[in-house]
Order: sequence, then structure tokens, then C-alpha cells
Amino acid sequence: MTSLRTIIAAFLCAIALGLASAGLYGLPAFGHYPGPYGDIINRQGPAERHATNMVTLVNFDYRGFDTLGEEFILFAAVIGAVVLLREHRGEEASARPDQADEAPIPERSEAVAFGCRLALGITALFGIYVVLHAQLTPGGGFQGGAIVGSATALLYLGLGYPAWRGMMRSRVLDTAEAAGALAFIGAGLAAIGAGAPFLTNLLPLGTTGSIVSAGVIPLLNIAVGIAVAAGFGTLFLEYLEETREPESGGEQ
Amino acid sequence: MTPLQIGLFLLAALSGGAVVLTREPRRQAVAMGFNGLVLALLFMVLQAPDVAYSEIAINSVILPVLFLVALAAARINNRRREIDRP
Amino acid sequence: MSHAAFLLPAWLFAIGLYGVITSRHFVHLIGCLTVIQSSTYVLLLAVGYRTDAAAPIFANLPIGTPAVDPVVQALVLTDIVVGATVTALLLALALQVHKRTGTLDPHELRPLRR
Amino acid sequence: MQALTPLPVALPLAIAAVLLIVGHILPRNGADIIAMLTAAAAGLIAVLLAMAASEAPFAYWFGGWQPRDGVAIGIAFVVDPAGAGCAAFAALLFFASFIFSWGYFDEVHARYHALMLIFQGALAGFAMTGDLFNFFVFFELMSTVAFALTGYRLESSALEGALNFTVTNAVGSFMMLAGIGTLYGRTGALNFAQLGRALAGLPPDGLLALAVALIFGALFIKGAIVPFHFWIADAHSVAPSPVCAIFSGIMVPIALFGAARLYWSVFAGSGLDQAPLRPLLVWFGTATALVGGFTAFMQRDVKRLLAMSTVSHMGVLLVGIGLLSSEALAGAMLYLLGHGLAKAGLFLIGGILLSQCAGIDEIKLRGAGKEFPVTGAFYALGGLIMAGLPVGLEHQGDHLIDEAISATGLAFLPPLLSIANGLTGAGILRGAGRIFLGLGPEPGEEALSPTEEEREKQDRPVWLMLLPVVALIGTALALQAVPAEEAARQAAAMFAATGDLAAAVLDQAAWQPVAAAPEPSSASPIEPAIGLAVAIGLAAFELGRDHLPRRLVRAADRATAPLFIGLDRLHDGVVGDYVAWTVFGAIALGVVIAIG
Repeated sequence: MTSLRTIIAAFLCAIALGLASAGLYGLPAFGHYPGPYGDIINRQGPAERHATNMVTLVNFDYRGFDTLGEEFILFAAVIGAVVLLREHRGEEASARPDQADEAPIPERSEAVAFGCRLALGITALFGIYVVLHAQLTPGGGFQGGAIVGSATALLYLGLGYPAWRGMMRSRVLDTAEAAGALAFIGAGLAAIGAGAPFLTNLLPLGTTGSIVSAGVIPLLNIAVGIAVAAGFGTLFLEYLEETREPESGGEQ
Repeated sequence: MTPLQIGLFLLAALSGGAVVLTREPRRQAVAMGFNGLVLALLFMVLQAPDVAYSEIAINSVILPVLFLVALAAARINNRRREIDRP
Repeated sequence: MSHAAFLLPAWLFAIGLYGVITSRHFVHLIGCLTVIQSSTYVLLLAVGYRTDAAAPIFANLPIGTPAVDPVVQALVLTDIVVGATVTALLLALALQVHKRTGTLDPHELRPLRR
Repeated sequence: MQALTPLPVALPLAIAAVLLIVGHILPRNGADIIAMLTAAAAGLIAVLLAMAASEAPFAYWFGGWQPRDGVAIGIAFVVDPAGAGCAAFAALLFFASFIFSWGYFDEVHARYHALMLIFQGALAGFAMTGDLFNFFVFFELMSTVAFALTGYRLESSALEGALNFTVTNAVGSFMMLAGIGTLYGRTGALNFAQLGRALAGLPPDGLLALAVALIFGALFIKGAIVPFHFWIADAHSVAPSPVCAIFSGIMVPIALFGAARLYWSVFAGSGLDQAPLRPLLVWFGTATALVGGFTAFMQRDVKRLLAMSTVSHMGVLLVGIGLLSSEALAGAMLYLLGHGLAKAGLFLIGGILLSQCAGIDEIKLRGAGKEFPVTGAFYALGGLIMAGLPVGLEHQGDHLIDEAISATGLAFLPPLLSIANGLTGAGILRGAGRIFLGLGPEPGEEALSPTEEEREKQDRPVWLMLLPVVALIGTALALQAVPAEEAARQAAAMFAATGDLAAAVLDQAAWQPVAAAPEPSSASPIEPAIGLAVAIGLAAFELGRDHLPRRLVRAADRATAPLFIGLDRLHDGVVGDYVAWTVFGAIALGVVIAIG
């Protein structure tokens, strides 16, 4: 039975591979992107928006509405994961960090703890740097937020469970995530309030190359950075809670 | 295509296949991390540094860790079951 | 030869599907889904690539330098981060199922009770 | 008015974020009230937009990025009566669901309400967008929310079903993104109108076939078209019933609406125009209607039965869309509304059973519904609508579709579709007789089908849950009047005016009014009669097994059992097999289109 399934799967996927390859042969040759969409942006973007990173410019200006949708996908996925994990454990287990008395990682040498803290500081700073230079160099709210969010896992390694749990309040994280999403949508609605289409930039464009250039883009990146960092922080929090030993709370 | 590109395309094909064919989930998480690294390099070569940053943060760090944590949680679940049902 | 690059996304999509169909462990299956997902990223970046062009970042480049397409990069960039959270949601679902049934084998999990 | 275009999307999303921040300090039912008001407000704005677009559709460019020299550089919503109407219809269903779930989900800090509002925003965006990647974003957003909502009721014994749902639909998302990549590689465009221009006149080559197979395959997964449909029964038997009402009422059909949108705005001018695509879609639709009908008839779990009935009706909807004519499209639009209203009402009745009778299995619940005659009456009425009762929106839509089929010469098709829908009606009527009247002590093949132990929160008054049921099913029947049909024909004509629409979007050309499809001849009584006869006859046969001659019953069972059981066995619950069917279906789509 299983082997039959494997054969059928291999057969189907081989056909799919063949047909897809044949179909993709109809694309322009590799290395010959025909345009016109990207070329217009490369040509006009820098002058028009005072930004140098065209990818950020597409994400947060020309196609900012897509990014708003993507941010809500993230938001919904995190709420969904929280509902699945936290509600089952019991809301109390997450809301009362003071209950946490026992560290699941038994022995940590001072050197390891120090190393983790150092790494944490560097990682978080780097993440924030990446968020803030979105419109200039590679990076932005999504990458930086993910880096900051994963730094919270280092916190767990470096400080141990109780201290980590004391700092990671799920309500604060929830609020930060929602506030980030709300700020993005608020920027859109503010434009409507001013009589312009949704997500129109209302701020001055600044000097190209400066950290406060390109209008509202830095602010949107900070909003996304906060939401993404809080989202990944929440995910790490809920998953690491799942690995707690049976007797240490949770399942009542 | 430059030789570097050809090499990375081939390596990505291999490492992607390895993720699928590594049936033991914990080793698969390691394969995923490696695959993320290869893809990040490939994206770098395709002149997409922004995407490479995303790829390296997500697919070679965060996701493998989440997979490992989930597997650890599943192991603890199993132990809990054994305690419940002696 | 000029189209050989597009074999990679096709291959990754197909092998990922093969893994999903034959997988006997839900966590492994979700890992295979990430391979399919990465194939879409490779495809998008490959169609936006232009030989001997720069990255679309004009911090140190004069404007007007030939650059690759920024649009596909923007689409992929957000989707990678967001896709990870959806993967996390899938993993959470798998964990819940495991808590309930004690198994992660798709063949033993039958939502249908007869 | 046009300035409010983003609000049907932005308003629910914003309120969802607010709810997550303030959810824990809201008074009891506070989240219910806020969610209901938001749904209503967003719906009202969508209605106003539909009215504003009734003379001429308009494009709304986000961020003010108007196209330059006919090339789109930003994202547009293209507002027409059909799209905005879809958003308004979604809002109506959400409003009804919120009434139904009043006090249901109070324990979890308004997260349910936040997810539902995001869902509503995603559906509205999906219906109105004029940009391919934006289309994908809202597709993905509605999938993600649906995953989260499906696993929401953790006490359900069938949480595995949620996994099957998420895996199959995640594959769908990847297929769509890959399809977008292929189209973008060819055209360098994401705007629907611009894609349409870039593809115009191209012969249907392999690349186009691949793109259509990937994108339509993804939409068919969500739209529950055979053989992409397997997740639907699993997901519906897990999700809370107000969520099921949304799934079947709008999420599944809107995927097919999306397919129609893509065809008319992107592919209609290309070489794909009619030849390979029309028969393909019509045959997929017919197969779907039949498979869904037979599978639905043999279910004992009411929610599974209703889910499979949705499959059958999606088959008819796909036939309506797949005829690729503006007449049939008008029918499909009415059919979408009528089916959605009635099916949402039926799922809410399932919810009443779950909360009042603590079960959903019609054999176990035999006679348990005797205290609820009104609920039972509406359940039976819903069954009759599904079977083709010649009143109301669904019938009007059905009639227009049948007319369009006859025009293409496939005269045997309408009766076939009526039989399929009659089968789903038969299953519902059988359930009604068994649960609410205590008939049918002796089960037939349905006893072999899967069932679940489940229940929902009990302390809500029945009248409150019945209110939205009465409103939904009542609307489905009462909106019979001529204006609905008139409006649908106008909307369909505008929807299908590919070239004019592209000019209006990209060149800001003045809109040339298009002539609506001619008024169809008066409805033939034959198809409804077939459907109703099948439904009532089969239900009577099933419920009266103990009064019929033994030999007759046994002969009938022997003749039909292989078909019923074989179809049900395809639902083996192994997600890998579902994905294999998906691959098979996508290959079939691609090959047929490529060969032409």
C-alpha cells in the first residue's frame, strides 16, 4: 500500500515536473527580464520618493497596500497559533509569569549567560539598525523585526526561564503587534482624512540618503518592525512554553 | 549564467531535495537551515540582498528553531502521556 | 540552456509535492511545504533577473544604472517573513493534534470515524 | 463616494487590531456589539460603492499612484456592482453569524471577533481588487484566518480535519504564487487590465496553460471543485458552525467568483478565449455537481452533508461561470447569492442542533428535534431550495444558467445538474424527517459514513439563534423580484466588458455603457420538477424503508451501494492523497488547455 502510494506520487510529480518545465520554457530567457514595471520604478523611484532602496519603496509606497495585507496575514497567523497553543494550556499559564519557579535549563555557566546577553544586545541593535535604514540600504521592517523577535529567544538562553518569562508579557506583545498593524492602517486612513487616496504619503520627502527621508516610509517600517518583532516574540514564547515539563504548571 | 550561478542553482536543487528526503524530522530541521543558507547565497547572486536577509533570518535560523522546539514539545507530550497512562 | 535556470523552481515544487504526498510525519510534511514555498521565491526572483545588472539599490549607484526588477523582490521579501508565521500556525495545529492523539503520522490520523 | 473605496477592507481590519488591544477590558458582549456594528458599517459602505458604480465602474489607485502612459505602477481596486456587491453580501453573512454567535465566544478575549473581522476584510478585498498580487494577498489572508478559525474549537474530536484543510490550502497558495510568477515573467505586469492587454492575441502556449492550471487549480482548491475538494468535508466538520456558514456561504463560492474575474479581465482576450476553456470548465463543473450530490446524500453527519452539498452546488456555479457568456454569468451571480444565503442558514441550523441537542449525527439524533418545529421547518425549506424549489434567487440563477446551457446545445446537462442538486436536497430532507419528526428508524447507506461526537456552547436562547436563520433563508426566497435579475444582468455585462474595463482602468477613458444580456424566456418548470422529485422521492424512500417491501429495498441498496461507498472511500482522510488528487487535477487542467 505504502509503496504503491510512493510510486503514484513519484509518477504524478514527475509528470508535473515535466509539464512545468515545458511550460516555463515559454518565459523570456533567464537574465532577460522584459519589464516594464520594475524598470519604471528603477528609473523614477529615487527622484520621485527620495529613497535609494527600490525594494522598500515598492513594499511601502507603490505597493504599500499589499504590505498592509501581508502584515495582517502575519497578525492572523500569530493570533491563530496563540489560540491553538495558549488556550489549550490555560490562559493563566501565560498570564502569570510569577508562577514560573523552575528553570528548564539546569546549569548555565556564567560565561554562557554572558555570551548570550552580549549576543542578545548585538542582535537587537542590529535588528533595529536594519529597520531604520529600510529606505536606504537592504533591510527593513520585516527583516529587522524578525531579527529583534528572534533575539527574545536568546533572552531565554541567557537569562533563564524566570527572568525571560518576567520580561515577556504576552499582553504587552499582543498589544505591540496590534498597535503596529493599527499604525499602518492608521497611516492609510489619515490620507483619506486629508482627502487623498488611502496610503498616500503626506509627509515631506526629506533629503535622499538621510535616515528620515522618503516620507512616511521610515514610520511604516517601524510599525511593521514592531509588529513583526512582537509576532515572532509571541511565537517563541508560546512554543517555548510548550516545552515546559509537565509538573511545572500548564495543564491543570 | 556564470559558473557561480550554475553552482549555486545545482547546490540549491540538491539541498532542497535533501530537505524532502531527510525523513527524520530533527535532521530535517538541520537540512532546512542549510537549505536556507544556500538559497540566501543564491538570492544574493541574483542581486536580491533584501530577500537574502529575509531568507537567512527566517529559513536558516527562526524556522529550524521553531521546528526543533515543536519536536521537543511533542516529545514532552509523549512523556506526559506515559505518566498519565502507566 | 538559457532556460535551464527555471528548472530549479520546477524541481523544488515537484520534489516538495512528492514529499508532502508520501510523508509519514506531519512535522516532516510541513518541512516539505517550506520547500514548495521556496520554489515560488526562486521562480519570482529568476524571472526578475537581468544579466550583468545591479541590485535595485541606488545608495552607491548612479541612477540609471541597469538594475534587476525590484517588484518581484518586494513580493518575495514580505512573503518569506509572513510565510514563516503561517508555518508556525501549521506547526501549532500539528502539536495540538499530537496532544490529542499521540501520533503525527497522517496515515494514523483519520478525521473520519466510521 | 469613491474616496471610501478602501473602507470595506480597512475598517474591519482596523477594528480587529483595536479589539485585540482592548479585548480584555471590554464588558461582556462588548466585542459582539462592536463586531456586529463594524460588519454592518463595512457592508453599508460596500452597498453604497455598488450603487456608485452602477452607471460606470471606477478604479481606485492606492497611494494615488495613477498609471503612467497606460502602465500601472500601483495597486488598483476596480469597483463594479458585482465586486462591491460580493463584499456587501459577505458583510451580510458576517452580520448574521455575529448575531448567531452572540455570547458564544466570550471566553477568549475577542480573538474570535478579531479573526472574523479580518476574514470579512479579506473577502471584501478579494472581491474588489484589480491587481493579481493583491488578489493573492487577500487569498492568502482569507486562508490564514480560515485555518485559525477552523482549529478554534479545540474540544472538537476532529482537529485532524483542520490539518488536512491547512495543508491542501497552503499548497493552493503556493500554486497561485507560482502562477503569478509565470504570468509576471511573460508580461512584467500585475494589474489585471494590463495583464489582459499584454496577453491579448497571444496563442495559448505552454506557459499560458501552466499559469492557468496553477492559478485556476489554486482557486478550485478553495472553490471545492472535484478533484480538489477533499478538504471541505473535513474542515466543515471541525469548524464552529457560524464559521461554517461563512465558509460555505461566501469563502468557497468567492474563489469561483475570483476565477470569473480573472477570466474576464485577464484571459478573455488571449488565445485561451473560448475553445479549450469552456468545455473544460463545464465538464469539471458537471463532475463536481454529480460527485458532490452523491457523496452528500450518503452522509449522516449533518455538517459533512451540508459541506458536500456545497460541493455539488459549486459544480453548478462553475458551469455557470464556465459557459463564459455574460448571460450565464448573470445566472451564476444570482446563484451565488441564493445558495450562499440558504446554505449559511442551513449551517446555522446545524449549530442549533449542536447546542440544543448536543449532537450532529442524524441517526443518533432521530426524534431529538421534535421540540423545535420552526427550526425543522426551515431546515426542510432549505433542503427544498437546494433541490431547486422554483422560487427565490437560487432558482432564478439556475434558470439563467440553464438557458445559457441550452443555447450551447448541451440539452442533457440541465436535467443532470438538477438530479445532482436534488440528491443534496434529498439528504437534507431525510435529515429533517429523521431529526425533527422522528421518522426513518432504519438507516440506509448513510450509516456507513463517518460521524463525530461534538457539541457547542449551550446557554444561548434558541430564538436568538433562529433569528439569523429565518432572515437568511427568508431573504433567499423573498428576493425573487424582477429587479434582482435585472441588476445581475447589468452587473454581468459590465463585468464581462473586458476591453472597455481595461481602457477605463488604465487610460481613464470614459465608460461606454454596455448592453445587458437580453431577458431570458420564462422559466421552464421541468428542471425544478426533476430536482424536487429526486429530493422528495429519495427522502421518502429512505425514511420509509421499514414500510417498503424488504426485497425492493435490498435490491435498491445492492444496486447503489458500490457507487455511494466508492465515492465516500475516496475521502480516506490521508492528506497526502488529497494533495495527490490536487496534482492530478492541475495536470489535467494544464494538459487539456495546452492541447486545446
